[in-house]
Amino acid sequence: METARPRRGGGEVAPVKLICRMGEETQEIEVAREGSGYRVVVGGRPHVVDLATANGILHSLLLDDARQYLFAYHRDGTTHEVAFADRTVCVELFDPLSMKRRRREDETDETSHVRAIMPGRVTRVHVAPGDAVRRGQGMLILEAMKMENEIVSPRDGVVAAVLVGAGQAVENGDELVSLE
Amino acid sequence: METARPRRGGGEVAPVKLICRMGEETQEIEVAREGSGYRVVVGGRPHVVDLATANGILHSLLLDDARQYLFAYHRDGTTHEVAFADRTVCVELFDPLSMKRRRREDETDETSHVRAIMPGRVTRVHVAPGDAVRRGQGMLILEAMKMENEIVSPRDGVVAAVLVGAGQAVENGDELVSLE
Amino acid sequence: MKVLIANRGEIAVRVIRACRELGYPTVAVYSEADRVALHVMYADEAVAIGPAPSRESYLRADRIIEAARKTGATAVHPGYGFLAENADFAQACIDAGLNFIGPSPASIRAMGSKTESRQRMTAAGVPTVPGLLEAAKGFDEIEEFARKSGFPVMIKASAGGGGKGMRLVERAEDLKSAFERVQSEAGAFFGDPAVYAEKFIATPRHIEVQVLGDKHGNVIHLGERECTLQRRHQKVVEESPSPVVTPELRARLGAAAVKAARAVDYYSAGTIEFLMGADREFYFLEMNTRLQVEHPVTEEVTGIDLVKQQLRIAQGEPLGITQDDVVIRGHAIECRIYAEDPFHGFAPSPGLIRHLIVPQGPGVRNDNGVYNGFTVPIFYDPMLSKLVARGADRAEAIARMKRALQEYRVEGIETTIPFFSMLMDNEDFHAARFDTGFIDRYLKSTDLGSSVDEEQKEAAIVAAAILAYEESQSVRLPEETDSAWRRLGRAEAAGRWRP
Amino acid sequence: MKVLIANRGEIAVRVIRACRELGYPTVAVYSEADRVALHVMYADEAVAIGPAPSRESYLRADRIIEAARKTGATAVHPGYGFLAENADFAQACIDAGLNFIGPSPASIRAMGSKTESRQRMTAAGVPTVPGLLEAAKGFDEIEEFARKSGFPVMIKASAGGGGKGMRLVERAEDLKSAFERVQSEAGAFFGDPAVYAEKFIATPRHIEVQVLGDKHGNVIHLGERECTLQRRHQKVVEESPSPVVTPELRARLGAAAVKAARAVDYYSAGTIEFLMGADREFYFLEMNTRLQVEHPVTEEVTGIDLVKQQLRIAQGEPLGITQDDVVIRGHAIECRIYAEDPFHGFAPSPGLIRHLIVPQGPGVRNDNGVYNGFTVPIFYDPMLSKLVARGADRAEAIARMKRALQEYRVEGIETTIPFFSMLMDNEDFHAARFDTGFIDRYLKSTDLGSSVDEEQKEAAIVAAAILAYEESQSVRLPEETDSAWRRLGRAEAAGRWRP
Repeated sequence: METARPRRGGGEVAPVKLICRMGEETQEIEVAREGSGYRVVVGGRPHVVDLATANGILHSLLLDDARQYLFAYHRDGTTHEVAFADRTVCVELFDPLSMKRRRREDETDETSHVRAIMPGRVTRVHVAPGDAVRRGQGMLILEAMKMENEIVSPRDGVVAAVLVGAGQAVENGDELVSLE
Repeated sequence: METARPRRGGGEVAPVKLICRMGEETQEIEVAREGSGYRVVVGGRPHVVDLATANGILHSLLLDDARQYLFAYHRDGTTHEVAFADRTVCVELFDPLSMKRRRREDETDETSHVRAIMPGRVTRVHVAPGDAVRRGQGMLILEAMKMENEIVSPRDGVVAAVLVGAGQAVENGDELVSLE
Repeated sequence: MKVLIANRGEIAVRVIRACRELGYPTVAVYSEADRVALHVMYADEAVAIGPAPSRESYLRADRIIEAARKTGATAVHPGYGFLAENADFAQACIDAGLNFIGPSPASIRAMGSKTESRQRMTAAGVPTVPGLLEAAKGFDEIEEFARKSGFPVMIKASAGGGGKGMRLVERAEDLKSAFERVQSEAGAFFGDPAVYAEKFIATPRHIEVQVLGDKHGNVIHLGERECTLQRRHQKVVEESPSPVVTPELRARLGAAAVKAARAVDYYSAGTIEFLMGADREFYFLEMNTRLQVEHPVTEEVTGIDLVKQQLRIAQGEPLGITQDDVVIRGHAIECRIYAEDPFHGFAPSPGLIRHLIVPQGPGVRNDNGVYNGFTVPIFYDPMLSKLVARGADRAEAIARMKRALQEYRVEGIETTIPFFSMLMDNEDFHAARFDTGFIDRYLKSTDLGSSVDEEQKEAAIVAAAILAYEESQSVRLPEETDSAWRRLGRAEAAGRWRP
Repeated sequence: MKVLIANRGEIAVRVIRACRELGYPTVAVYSEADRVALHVMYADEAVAIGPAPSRESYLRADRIIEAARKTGATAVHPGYGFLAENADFAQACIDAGLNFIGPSPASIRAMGSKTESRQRMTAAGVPTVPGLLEAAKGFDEIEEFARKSGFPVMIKASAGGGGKGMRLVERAEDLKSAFERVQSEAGAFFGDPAVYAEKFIATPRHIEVQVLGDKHGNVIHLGERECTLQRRHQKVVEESPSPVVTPELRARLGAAAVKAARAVDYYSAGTIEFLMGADREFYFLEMNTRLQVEHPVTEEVTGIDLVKQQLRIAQGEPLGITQDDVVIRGHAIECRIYAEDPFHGFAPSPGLIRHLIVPQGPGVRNDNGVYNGFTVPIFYDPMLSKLVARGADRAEAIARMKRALQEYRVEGIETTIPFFSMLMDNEDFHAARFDTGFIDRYLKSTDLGSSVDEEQKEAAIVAAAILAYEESQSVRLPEETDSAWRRLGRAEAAGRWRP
């Protein structure tokens, strides 16, 4: 059982500022320890918060002294996945200083490298380097768990490289095709 | 998923010999990797074995190509606890060379130091240093989970020291009383 | 309705489940030891009410009512234990404008005193164990009763319960000292030295009847539960129906139970406990004016959700069920799974649950209060869950219970699971040949630890030898194969489908 | 009887549970990908039968029969899928002296061909969809049927099933190309290019009837299941009873199903699938000559264990139940929980289950095939478990299912749980207004990802911000309090009571 509390003996720590992005919306956040929990300000809305870890995977959030949320948490770079019972919410968090730079990087990388989203076996490849592709166009077929899944282009562009061949086994995250 | 298999590339490894004690019975054991599993000889009885770990806590043993045993495993010094669905079997294993020495140590230690077998609070102490006690005689009361539990002497003897007082909280394994 | 649950553990979780199914928001209360207890994590809101010891948290009526006020809860479910049968708490809830999900304070009071309840039952024509109807004014009165009724007799504290403050006397010469001991225990435990005497029923069974009443005067019964199997006067296995109750006897038991409930204008769920002799005559013992631990076995055979009934009754709804709608189908058995070590005198075994596999599949219900990775605290009742098996008949229910117990794995702490596994194999249990002393005799006559068979022993030695060998080689166990599915398995499948 | 289970996943575990409850030892077979699959770890014995791909392991009749011989198994349960409806496998078991737990090879064969089964049903007086009784000899025959019966018509592969090898034709000009496409698919998928045509029933429901027959000629039915909710012709939610079937209609459906089973001298458990039009007329579709995935909903409302019935019937026991003993009580719903991501086109999501909490408490049954820490392999059907909720009526069953889905947590891989959560809130589902196209239309019209409410969003931001903050401070989260129960919690309670 672990949970968060103020560091003993230490003085007050100044609040940390973060930038939160969800969809199109961007908000400023402040986090600071307070009492046995935290004070978190989201877009000007202050919250008194207690956060406790049940078993390292499940956590319990008590918001404003009463509302209770059970969630699992997973971080992938700047993406924080908060999985409630029936919904998973993805929160993007940035250090305000590094935000502009990160945003630019994300955009190029995300749409130029097409990666396997599950382990499986490539059964067919429909494109070759130099081919022009349109957003949504099928580029290859990945078979897993008795199902064929079409991998489509994330944007209009030209195929720079095809990194897999038919019959090849791939793992989650392996790059399949890159676009120019 | 982890499981045991022979080391690749290496030559045959000579079997390792162990001594097993259960209750009064002592047997010789030999263990060696064989094929994708093991060959284990217990008291002259050879077994072909496959052992696989399900999730680090539960393990599956396939004995002689068919019998399947699901168990959890916990080691405490030379005591190996193998917990099947309905029974836990405690196996004592020794390196043949160190066995004699260990046996002597065990005997003195086990019966001279009376330890807490659960966390709780000492509510009453019935003995004082110098008291003669008989095997089974109550020495103190340890309260935990709304129940009082009498801690009794493991043998006839004389109390050397009482290490806790009434009202004191103790943890599992804390020494309570030592005998001369 | 927004429901605050003034309890913890499996029963708090049970009530939250019922509320959620009816769409009512829930408020949990918790002690410092229970911040991440399951009942907190399943509730919509949660309020801290004090330090770990119950008297500073779960028994603090004032803090619980304050928590309700603060969160806007409109009703309070007390569960069982703690404040569930405290009439003052029920009254305080009502005074605070909260709907108390249970009977009226007057009903609780009437049934709270052994002597008053006996008097009222006798007046209502419900059979009671022959005995003094009031607390004895002195030893003379006890002596006279014993002479008239004959030995053995029981001397009991008027305010007692749960097996405490009672003593069996088999010979006249032991009567005086027993009287004095019970009197002093009654003073010490219950703050009330009043005692009374009762005829002792030899080799009795403990049979109880579930009743449901609404606020419009309708009362029905939902058949009986067999609660004879007890260890040190605490129930350990309960079933419904009782293997010894015939339909004719069920009708008589039910009629007596309904009469008893009516006599105290009872509403909500309640239980009338009867003692039954070998001759199948039964006597009123006491009424539990709350939900019982063992209510699930009744739910399983009747198909009626008792907690939902309580919630509806508290809101003034008339019972939607008539006596004729209550049909017993099949058989259900409950085992109370505790964090206790049956191989070492049922010593408590709190601590971290390192790994948990709960039984699943057909006919199995597990009302749990813990989860994988939870640390069972030392402060409370060590119940982990109530395991219930349902079958078309008693034999199938027992077979399922045995199968479920085999699947149930709790690593890190000791539990009573192996004890129940062995009990499910016992011939007398199969034949339903038991009385309230059965378990204590069984434990005395059985070496629980002796039954490891040779095959298991050999398997254990082999397993231990291999694991010791691997450790001695200081080789981290490598993978079995290099196939993609395995490597992949360990990679977290966090990738997203980005078309 | 010693039973080898020629299957994997939840159905193998389901069969092992039944065997264990009856005291029969079990033998699991497993592929290289399944060494630590749950069905292996629950079995008494286990035999490896080949590499991961099914055709090299679970479809290898020879290796399975060899495994039975080697372990001394006396009976084989095929589960569903794999070899369950393979008459040659059933015959091979019998030839090897093994008791095949299912119908006779002749029954399997008779129902295995769509055209033969339609002919036999028509002869037996079971209503069938108007259509050609035999595989069309050529396109002319198809065209003539379409002209007579009117459009729309379905063109189907004679050897097809599971939604493959069929095509709906609404206009005469599409008939030829559809015929050719189905013919070529039939050749490619089933090795048999024979096709036939059938009248198309608009907005149909899929209703099936469970039957049980013994080897003495007794056949009964256990009521119907509503299996209308399908995604791409695969069932996703099943219930019993059907919300649109009246007792009178149930009797007619049941009588037709019993007639169908008798027509092929059926014994063991089987299912007659019917298509039901908006006018409640029903037509024989096909018979599944095995246990169905969705058999638990029938078990929950009848109280009858179908797998145990199969085991008893296989041993020649007469049915212990008459038609009058079958009483439907309450309502049960099943959701098939798959390792698929509903937010991304139901893409498969195999991988490591990092953490698992299964729903428990009243009215919930989970037939599981996985456990905490299991790696779901990529080679097989991605079903994790079948979650079944039972209630006194359909509304309670839905509410329980919703509650159970909220409790069910699978971390590490994506599952269909959130999809079912949303479906349980759908108004048309509550009102039972659906046909076989409902789910596909629902998925087109609904943005599954859009329904996060503002409160949840704010809570997620707060949670993420704190966890990011703690990480940035590089401070390992300290303990909440120093009280003994916490420190203790982490110490493994491995101590033993040594008096």
